[in-house]
Formats: sequence, structure tokens, C-alpha cells
Amino acid sequence: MAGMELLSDQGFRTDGRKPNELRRIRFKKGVFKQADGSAYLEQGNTKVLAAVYGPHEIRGSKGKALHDKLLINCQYSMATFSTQDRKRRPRGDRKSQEMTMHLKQTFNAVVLTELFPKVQLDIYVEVLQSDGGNYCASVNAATLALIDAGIPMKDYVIACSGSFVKDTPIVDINHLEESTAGAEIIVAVLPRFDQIVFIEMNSRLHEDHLSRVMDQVMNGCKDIFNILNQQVKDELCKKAAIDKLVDAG
Amino acid sequence: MADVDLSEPEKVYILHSVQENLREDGRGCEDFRHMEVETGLISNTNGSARVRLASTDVLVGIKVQLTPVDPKKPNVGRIEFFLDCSANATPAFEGRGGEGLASEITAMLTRSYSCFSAIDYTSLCLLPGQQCWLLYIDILLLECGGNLFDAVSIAVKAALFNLRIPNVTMTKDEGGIELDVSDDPFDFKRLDVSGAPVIVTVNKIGHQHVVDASEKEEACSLAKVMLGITEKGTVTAMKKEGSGSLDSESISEMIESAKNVGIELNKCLLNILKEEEAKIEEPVGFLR
Amino acid sequence: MPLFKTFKITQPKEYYEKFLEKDVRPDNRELGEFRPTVLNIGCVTTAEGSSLVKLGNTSVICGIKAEVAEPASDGKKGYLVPNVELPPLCSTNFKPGPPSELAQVLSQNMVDFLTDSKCVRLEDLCIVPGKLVWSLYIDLVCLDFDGNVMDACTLALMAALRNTLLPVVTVDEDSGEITTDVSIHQKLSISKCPVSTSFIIFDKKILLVDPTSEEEDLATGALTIITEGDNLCSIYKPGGTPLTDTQMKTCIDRAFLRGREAERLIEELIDK
Amino acid sequence: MQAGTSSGFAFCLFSATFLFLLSISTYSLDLNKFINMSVDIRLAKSRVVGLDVYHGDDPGNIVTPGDIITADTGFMRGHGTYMSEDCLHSSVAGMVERVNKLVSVRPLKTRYNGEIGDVVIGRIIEVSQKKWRVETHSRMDSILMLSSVNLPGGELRRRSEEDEKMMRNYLKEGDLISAEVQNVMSDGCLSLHTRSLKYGKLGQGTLVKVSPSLVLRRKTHFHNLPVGASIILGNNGYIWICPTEHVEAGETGGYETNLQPVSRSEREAIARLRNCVLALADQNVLLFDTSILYTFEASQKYAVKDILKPEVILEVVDLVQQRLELEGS
Amino acid sequence: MPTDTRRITGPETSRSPYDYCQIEISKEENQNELIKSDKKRKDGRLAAQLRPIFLKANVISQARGSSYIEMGQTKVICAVYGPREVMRREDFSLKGQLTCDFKFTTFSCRQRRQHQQDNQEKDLSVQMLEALEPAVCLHKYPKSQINIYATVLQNDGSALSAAIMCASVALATAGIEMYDLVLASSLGVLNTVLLVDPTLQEEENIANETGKSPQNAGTMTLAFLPSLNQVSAMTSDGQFLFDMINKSMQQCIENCQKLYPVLQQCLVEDVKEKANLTHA
Repeated sequence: MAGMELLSDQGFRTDGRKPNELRRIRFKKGVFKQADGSAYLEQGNTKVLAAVYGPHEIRGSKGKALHDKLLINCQYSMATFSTQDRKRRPRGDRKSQEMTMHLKQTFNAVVLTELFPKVQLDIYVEVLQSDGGNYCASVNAATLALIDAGIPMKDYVIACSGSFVKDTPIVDINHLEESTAGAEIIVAVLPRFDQIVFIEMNSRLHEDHLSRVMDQVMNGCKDIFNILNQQVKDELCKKAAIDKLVDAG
Repeated sequence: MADVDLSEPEKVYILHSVQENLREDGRGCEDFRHMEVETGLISNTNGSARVRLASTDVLVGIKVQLTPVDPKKPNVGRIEFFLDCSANATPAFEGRGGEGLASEITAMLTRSYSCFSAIDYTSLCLLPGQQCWLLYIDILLLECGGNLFDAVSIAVKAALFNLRIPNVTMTKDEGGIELDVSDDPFDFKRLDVSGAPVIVTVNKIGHQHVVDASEKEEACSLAKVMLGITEKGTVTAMKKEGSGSLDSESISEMIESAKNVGIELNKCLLNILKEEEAKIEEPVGFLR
Repeated sequence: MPLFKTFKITQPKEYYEKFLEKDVRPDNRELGEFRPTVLNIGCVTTAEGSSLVKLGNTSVICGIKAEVAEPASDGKKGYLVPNVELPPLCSTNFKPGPPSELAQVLSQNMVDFLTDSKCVRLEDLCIVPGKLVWSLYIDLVCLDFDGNVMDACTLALMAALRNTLLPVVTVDEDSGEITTDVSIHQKLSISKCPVSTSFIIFDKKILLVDPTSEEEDLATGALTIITEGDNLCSIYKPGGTPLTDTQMKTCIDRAFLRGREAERLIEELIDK
Repeated sequence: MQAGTSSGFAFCLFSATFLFLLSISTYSLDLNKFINMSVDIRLAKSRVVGLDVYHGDDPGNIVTPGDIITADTGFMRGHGTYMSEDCLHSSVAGMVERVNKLVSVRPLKTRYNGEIGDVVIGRIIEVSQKKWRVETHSRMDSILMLSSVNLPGGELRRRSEEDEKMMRNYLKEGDLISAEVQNVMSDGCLSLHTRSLKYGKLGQGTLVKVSPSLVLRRKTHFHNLPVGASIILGNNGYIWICPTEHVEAGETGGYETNLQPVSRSEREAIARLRNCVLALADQNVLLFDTSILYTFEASQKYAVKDILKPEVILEVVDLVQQRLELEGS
Repeated sequence: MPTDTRRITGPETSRSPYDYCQIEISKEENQNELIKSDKKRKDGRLAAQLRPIFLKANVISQARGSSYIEMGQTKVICAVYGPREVMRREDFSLKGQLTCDFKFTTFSCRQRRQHQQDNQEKDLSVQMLEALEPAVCLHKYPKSQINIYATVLQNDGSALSAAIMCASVALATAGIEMYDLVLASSLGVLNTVLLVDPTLQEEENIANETGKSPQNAGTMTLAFLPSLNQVSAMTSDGQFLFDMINKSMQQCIENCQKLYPVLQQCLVEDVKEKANLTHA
């Protein structure tokens, strides 16, 4: 590692976080008017927009329709200015195709697809600024967009990443940590059911360390879930209060 | 874009409302919808801006890069426009669905900015005959609510205003001149955008014309005129679009409107950008 | 619609047979007769060399743009880059987009034509050995596709090459700086004049020279012979009906005749 | 006061406040003559927002996806819920509603889930054999059968093959209709009917789209508002605002539309209503005749086009909420 | 630049020999002077004078309609195919579709051009379409497509105008129903001088001047329907002071009207020729 200490002797990471500390999460649901649901989410410097269209009639050839459940269609795209070095095109490359597939699989596991046979749901994710954890931010933003669109889901899906540095597991890793640390673990879970719907690990990690990292990442997911759920509930309470006025009137 | 297939009576209603100078949403023919601007919200870029015009939403990021000069124009820097129609705006843009629209908008922008007075191209040249800055002006269209060209051009101008080009120190080496780009975020120079144009689109509806047409109004228009207009009222590019034709008097009237609105737009934009500069607040981005 | 037209459309083969029985083609030509050949040179002044060829309706325009480039490893050879374009403009058979298969085949035929006949020595395109050579971009655009584009292309190609004038380019030995002098021009040295002659085989027995587009559609085989003066350069027969020795002999004789005619045509024009 | 000279005998019937407010509106109209162009650019930073976070009490019926609503097995599961591990869970974020044994969760925003008897506004998107396909913001296109419409000549007329060929003459692509949900098929597709004089093809006017959950279910969704315009609040979130027609659709069966210019006063009322409806929707306030009328009144001190501005929306809607609260308590 | 596997490719990079021309300074000064002291342009024309036009219809045997135009050294050939049925169901519409494809041949300009359509050519295709569409009775061709292909054989300025007129004649000879013919005219403006039908060199000189001073420096192209008295397309590049736009527009319209008889004449001759053929 070229002169870069990912974890200082005092136990702080390069951006000043503690090993188990998340980046600041901020979000807003309903940023767009025309989509059925939308959300904007920031995890530190990673910024993502997600939009949901549908469920609606199958677009294009009707042959794609599934007779017994909803067809989920995803597109993952990165703004050409989102990365440190400019991207030549926003999508179509191998990496974003793979990401598109991962998103599709993740959300197929949680949306109650059997309720909507023969129709289609579009989930579009646009990364505006990338600083590590693109998949995680995309999943979390898309979850919020689905909630905004009122799409029935089994639970939230929350994704979080983690790594292992200097014998210490770290969570919610940023771009620098992604590119210099050894292994990276990405997990998407259904927080209330403790079910894992997606897991990816690249690079090598000793078996003994894996469970330690996993524990931290699962905790990270829980923390993210709490943050998201609290704000979603607050907004609903506000709306309930407004409706009460009307019902009374 | 959204639902723009209107019924005959709806079209007639819009036509008459334009005739009456009382549009569907209460605006007059030369009124713009209100607009919100923010700059410097994408920290990965050298300059960025977001413009929201009613429900039309545009995000622009500019990145600068050192590049060899064009041998035919050895004394100037270059700009390059790229526009991506995000599927977030409409499923029709998925995959390559938005490319046609994108190339239309970038073509108009390129023409508007091809005039040397638009920005100071010579200041973008570091070593005449050798190295210059290339500005990648990347535009992301996030939501479509009518009048895309104008909104995009305003966002581009705002992002250029926000642009911070790192300073470069040159040291003479035996092999030639070495360029060293400063990585201090406060060591930068700005670009003079006073000559940069905005695009004003004027739609002909019935016998009248409107600026800043909504999507419904655009669906009722058979011909429009687009002009790149600077703060001084100079025209840097013009184009007529649409399947209808126009007589020369109405073109004269339309470009007159475009000029007046264009001058006002440029003024308002510059004022508000200067106002923003004076504030030291965290960008709100999409959070509000 | 007149009766003969209906016949032609519904039973084109039978329609042709009726004519060929009498040793004449529907356009009044004899079996071994070329369509009127019109050649025009220097018609595009933005190109270093240009020509326009019409074989009946078929027309091909050729433009040569010369650029300078670094030579490949051996250092002395220039580049000849011929490409045949069959744009959607010339026929309903072609769609916009990348070149059709036929266009690719024709382009390759042009490469073979140039290398087989050795009419331009690549060494002659050298400006400074190891440093700078000419690269001639030869683009042949078909404007009207009515058969036998091959012969039209080769004729246009040769005429344009003969018509090419290059500015004088010099390289300063010390600084390596390149200078172009546009006030003086030099011709390409072209020693030879190869000519191609194409035939089709109709109904497995009858040979027709210079086929139209209709005739090409009905052909059961094709044959192209390239001659150069009194020499036979190449014979190209992409499959189809086999030919007997005598038939081949007839074709070769016809090709030599055509070769001399075409050569004379080019010479006359250049001399003017 | 030179009030009411230019517009509207429709207002004569109304209260004094109305008259007073009207004068302001004419005043601002005069002002428009002098400023015939307006460009309004602001900073996103300086936008006023309402309360960002709610600090009131949790009303107790708020759930988010995955929440357990009840472990009691005696309930029937409705929209927005699912069973897992013997517990009734919520599948959307919204408010729990109980009607007898039926438990459902109403999300803030969804596509339209049609119910029999709902009033909807829809747009014809395809004319096919014996039926029209209608876009109603449902998850599937809705169907309007040729047999479910009134044809010119009365209800009892037999439908002939001639009618099938004439279908495009009655309703064609792009046309807007008001209709009632006749049936909900098993896959969620809605079939509509227009067999009542109040339904049918819509003429001149303006369509506004909001979330279906913002439209309050009422006995009637057709209102001739006392401001010179009519409004149809489609249960599907499509809202139609048009001039009040004085002549009922006659023998033409309502397929002929009046293309005469609408008067300026009606136009203004329609434009104001449109902006008011959008303002309410922007602030997530339920839409019904009273809330819309209150907003219309509260907006009077502003020119119609100013109701598009966020700070005006906030102020006006706030006034409406106060008034509703006052009357509710 | 992605490598093109379907074409014969030359060396990786090559440059035009004209890039290395030595420009004599005295000459350059003269170059930007568009009007010489005798009030004539470089090619001997007056400022408001059009170049001679040669126009011929029916030049491509395979096309439904075609024509060839020469305006000075600018040479454009154009073919019209169709109306043909639209194959893809999604493209069906009750109104016919018109497409335009504008292409420079590789050797048509001083600098060699690429085989693939570049952005400028795409933009010009769109502008051509804009100019022609208002003149074609597309509602008479439901579910069909009419394709226009224009190829510039040599560009010496005003290529778009030439292509529009050429296509207009080709459409007419193809028997496509039209409301009116389409005429087009280009104009170069420098300071207060209006140069009608500019040559390539004049266009380039003007482009070099844009923005150097707060004066006019630009080019405009306008398409005009003469009997309807309507403008079907209008584009400008470069810098125009506002008042100049109107003046230029009027000048272009005037030029279009001058060209009207030329197109009419060409079509009359074409009809005569066709009549002779059928009689013979």
C-alpha cells in the first residue's frame, strides 16, 4: 500500500470514521413528478437517483410478459461525470450490465411479483456521483423509490459493504478503501427477516475473518434500515396528520 | 415523454387560450415558468449546475482535461457536449432510446457555442500549437416537462459560470515544456460567461406564439424557431424546427420575442448566480 | 400495362429466353456487345484525381484523396486504399449503414486488381524513405446500380489514377519539418493499363458480356477477366455454372478486344 | 371599486368575501398588461419548504413494508398486506385501515386500483375490434366495450356491424372520456361503461394528473363549482376541469364536441382551479370539492400564474389547512 | 475511431498535405477581404449575384425520382425511393414518413471525410428533412415511407441549399404529391456585407471572423415554398446582430424567388422528355 494508511493507529479511517461507522446518509423520496416513484439518496459522497415506473403494460413485444408474475426490468446507468476520470458512456459496458442484472435479481427476491401477472415494472438507477458502494446506494435508493411508488414488497432491501483492514473489519467502504483494501464484501438483506438476498465477495479473505466482517456488515445494514425507516415513518405521520384534518372537516 | 397525445377539443382549448394570451396555467404568451438553479452540487466535477424548470430537470457536469490542440486551430481550447437522456425521465429513453433527442440538443448547443465570442476560447489554450483544455460538458436529462432546449442551455451556462479550471504552471525542460496542473482546490481560474448564449425556443400555436411551452403546448405546435441569444441580444445560432412552415412576418415576430426573453433570461441568470456565489451554504441538491 | 411488360415481370426468364433465341438482348444489344461507355475525368476538383464512368445506366464516380503518412516497417512503400461504396442512393438493394457484402467483395476485388496488375508501384509513392510516403485513398461511389459495377469501377479507377496530380512535398533533413508546395504538381507514374471485362452465364449456356442489373439477377454464373495490353492478368470466376474450354477462349478473346478499346478511350481523354 | 365589471355574473350569487377577492384579481390582471413578459429564476437554496420533519405524535397506524400488523388470525387480508409465518405483514408504507374484518394498508401513492362503481377519466389509446383500450393509470389498459357505450339514437338501439366500422367516429385515439368502472377482471384489468348521460366523451378543458390516493372517495365526483367551471374528480387521479355546459348532450349522444372559444372568465376560472388542484397535490392534501373551493378562495389575492410558485403554494395551502382544521374542531 | 473491419483501411494515421502549406502573410490579409476594390468577389460575382445553376432531373435509373444540381463547383446528386411500406409495426402511422440522408463523399472537400456519417452530416440530414417535410402531402401516404438520399460530390459552399433544391426536384419527378416546390438559398454575412450563395472559401473566411468583433459574421440558409409564400426552414450559424437576421431573411427569400423559374423549367423539360418516351 503506497504510503496510505487506511486505518490510523488511533483507529480512524481516512475520512475520519470509526471502523464500524457509516457515512452520512441523506435521502428524499418523490423527487420526480412523472415517475410512479422516485428517490434520491446520498451515502457520503456517493449520490444516486432511482425512479420506478409501473406496474404497467409490457412495453415492446408482448412476448416478454410472464403469465404468472410481474416482469421486473432494470437499468443501471452512471452519469459520464460521476467518476473521477470521465466515463465515455453512461451504460452498455460490461460492468453496468452486470450491475443491472444484480439489481434485477435483488428486487425479484423482495417485490411481491405474483400479485401482478402479465405486467411490467421498471426500476432505473442513475449514479450521479460515485465514491464507492455504488451497488449499495443503488439498492437502498431503489428500495425507497419502490416504497414511494407503493409497490408491495416483503420487506425493505438494504445493502451494505465491508472490508478488512489491519485485522479490523470496516463497513460502508468508500472508493479509496474499495480500490486499496484487500477484500470487499457486499451484502443485501431483508432486515426484518434477517435474510440475505445478495452477497458478493471479491478478492481473498481468510475464513476466520469472514464472519467478523459479515457481522459488522449485517450491523451496518440494520443501522441503514433504521435510518431509512425512521424518516419514511415520519413522513407518513405528517401526511396522516394532514388527512385527519380533512376527515374531520 | 409523458402523455402528449391530445384530443381534438383539448388542442382547440389550448389554441384559443394562446390566442387569448391566457394559457392553460394562467401564464401570458411571453412568460416563463419559474425556475430553480443551483451550481456546484457535484463535487467530482470542475463545474456543475442543476436547473429545474417546472418539471423539466437538467443536471450538467463539466470536467476539464489537457489535450493537444487541433492543428487547424492552434490558439484555442475546445468544448465537447454530451447529453444523456436518463431513463429516469421516461422509460422510452431506456437503452439507446434517447439518442435521437440527445443528438438534436447537442447539435443546437454546439452551433450556439461555435461562435468565438460565446466563451473565451483562447484563454483555454495553454501552449499555443501544443496543449489546451478540453471541456467535457456532460448533460443529464432527468425529467421532461417541456422546453428542454432552453432548460439545457441555461444549465450549461450556469455550469460554465461555476467552472473552476485548475491553474497550470509551466516549467521549461530540456525535452520541452512541462505542464503541472495544480491540485489545490483553491488555485483555479474562472471563465468569463458574459458572451455565452442561452437558447430560446418560440413555438407557433395557431396564429400566436409562446415561449417556454409546456409538453401539451408543444404537442399543439407545428413549427418552432430556436435561437441562441446572448445578453446583448446577438444571435449565435438559429434554427426552425417542426413539420409546419411559417411566413416571414411571423418569423420576424417570433425572433423579436425570442430576443427580448433571451436578454432577460441571461440577465436574470447572471444576477442569481452572482447572488448564489455570495452565499456560503452547503448545496441542497435533490434533498429539498 | 402493356402485355410485354407483364410478361417481363411475371416470367423474366422466359422473357429473356424469347429474345436470346434470336441472339439479341431486350435492350437491342448483341450478346457480346458492351453498352455505350462514357468516360469523364477531372470532374471533382477537390480530389487529387477523379473520374466518372457510365456504362449504359450504371454510373460510378471515383475520387482520389492523397494524404501523407509514415510508412510501414519496410520504409519505402506507400499505401493504396481503394473502397467501393454502394450507397442506398444507387439502388433499392442497399440500406443505409455499414457496407453491404457486395460492396465489401468489390472493395477486395479492387485491391486484387491493383496488386495483380502492378499498375502502380508502391515504391513510387515514397516521399522520403522511412519517413514519409503517400497514402492514396481511392473511393469509388456507385451512383446508379444497373449491373456490371465491377467493370465500371476498374475503368473509373484507372482513369482517376491517370488523372491524379500530387502537390510537391518535401521534408527538411535537419528539422524534419514537412513543407508542401501547391504551385507545382506531379503526375503518378503509371506504366500499365489493366482492364476488366465481365460476363454472365445465362441459363447455363449463353454468355452475355456487360450484364445489366436484370441480367445479373437471372445469371447462373459470372466471370471476370482482367487483361493488360497483350497479357492476361487474372481470371475470376466465383463458382456458378462451369464453362467449357471453347467458351472460356471466346471470353478471353472478347476481353482482349475490350481491353484495347478501353485503353484507347483513356489515352484519348488524357491526351486532351 | 370597479369590481366585477369585466367578469362573471356567476359570482353574484356569492358571498361578500368573494366579491372583494375578485376585485384583487382584476387588479392584478391590469398589471399584466404592463409587464408582458416575466422570467423568474431563483436559487434552489433559497426555496422555502414546509416543516421538514414531523414532530407530532405517531398516530399508531403507520406501517412500512415488512411490519407485522397483527398476529391475530381472525382478520382478512386486503390490499397492501401479506401473510408470512402466521402473521399479517404490511407490504407497503402507509396507513392501516380496518373495515370490519378486512385489513388493508393504503400507501401514499400508487397506480390506480380500480373498484366497481368508481368514476374514472381515461384516454383512448387504441381502437380495436368491438372495444376501445383506455389509459386510466391502472397497471393494465382498461377496456371499453362497444356494447358498454350509449350510441346516438338512444339506449335501446341494436348494435350493428355498421357501428363497428364507425367506432373511430365516436371515439378515436387521444380522446378523453369519463366513465364508470363496470367490472374488475381477475388479472386487474378494468372494464368501463359510459351508459349514463353524465359519462362520455369530454370536450374542451384541461386534464390534471395527481396520485389516485389523493382523491377522496365521495358520493359524487362531478361538481359544477360556483366559480364558473366544472370539475370531475376521477378516482384514478385524473381530474378534468372544464367550462360548465349549459346544454345537455342531445341526440348526438355526446360525440359531437363544441369547439367554440371558451369565454375569458371561464378560462381564468379553469386555469385557477388547475393551479389550485396542483398546489393541493403538491402538499399532499386530499382533493374534494370543499378543499378545492377553499383553495380557490384563498388564492384570490394572487394572479393565476403566481399560484405556480412554491412560496405561494405553501401559503395558500396552509390557509386552507387552517380553515379545514377550524371547521373540523 | 473504431476500426472498420468492413472496409479497406490504410495507415493508422495520415494527414492532408495541405496542412503543411506555407501561408504567405501578405496573402492571408487579402484572403479575408471578401469583396475586392472593384466591388467584385474572388470569383468575379457581385455581392448579390447567384452562381450559374445546372439542374437535371432523372439521372438515376434505379430511383423513383432523382436529380443532379451544380451551383458553381458545388455538385449534389439526389435520389428518392418510395413510397414503400413500413416494415416494423411500431413505426406505423396514418401519416407517411419522410427520411433524409445527407452525405458528403470522402473526396468532396479539401480535407478527406470519413465514410461513416458524422455529426455534421446528421445535423444537415435533419435540416434537409425540416425544409422538405412541410411541402410533402404526407397524409396521402399512410403507413409508408419515402426516403431521400442526397450525396454531395463536391462541396464549394451552400451545399445544404443545393441539396434541398435537388431533393425537391427529385421528389417532384418521383411523382410524390407536394403542396409546393421547395427552394433554398444561402447567405454569408460579414459586418454589413451580404454575400449571396457563398462559396466554400467565403464560408470559411466568415467562420474565421465570427466573434472576433461584435459585428455580424455568419451564414444563413433558408428554404422557401414560393407559391405558398412560406418559410419551411431557416438556420443560421455564427454571429448575427439582431437586425441583420430580418434583413438576411428577406434577402434569402428574394433569392429563392429568383430560382423558382429554374426549377420549373427543369421539371417542364423532364415532363416533355417523359412524354416523348411514351410516344416513341
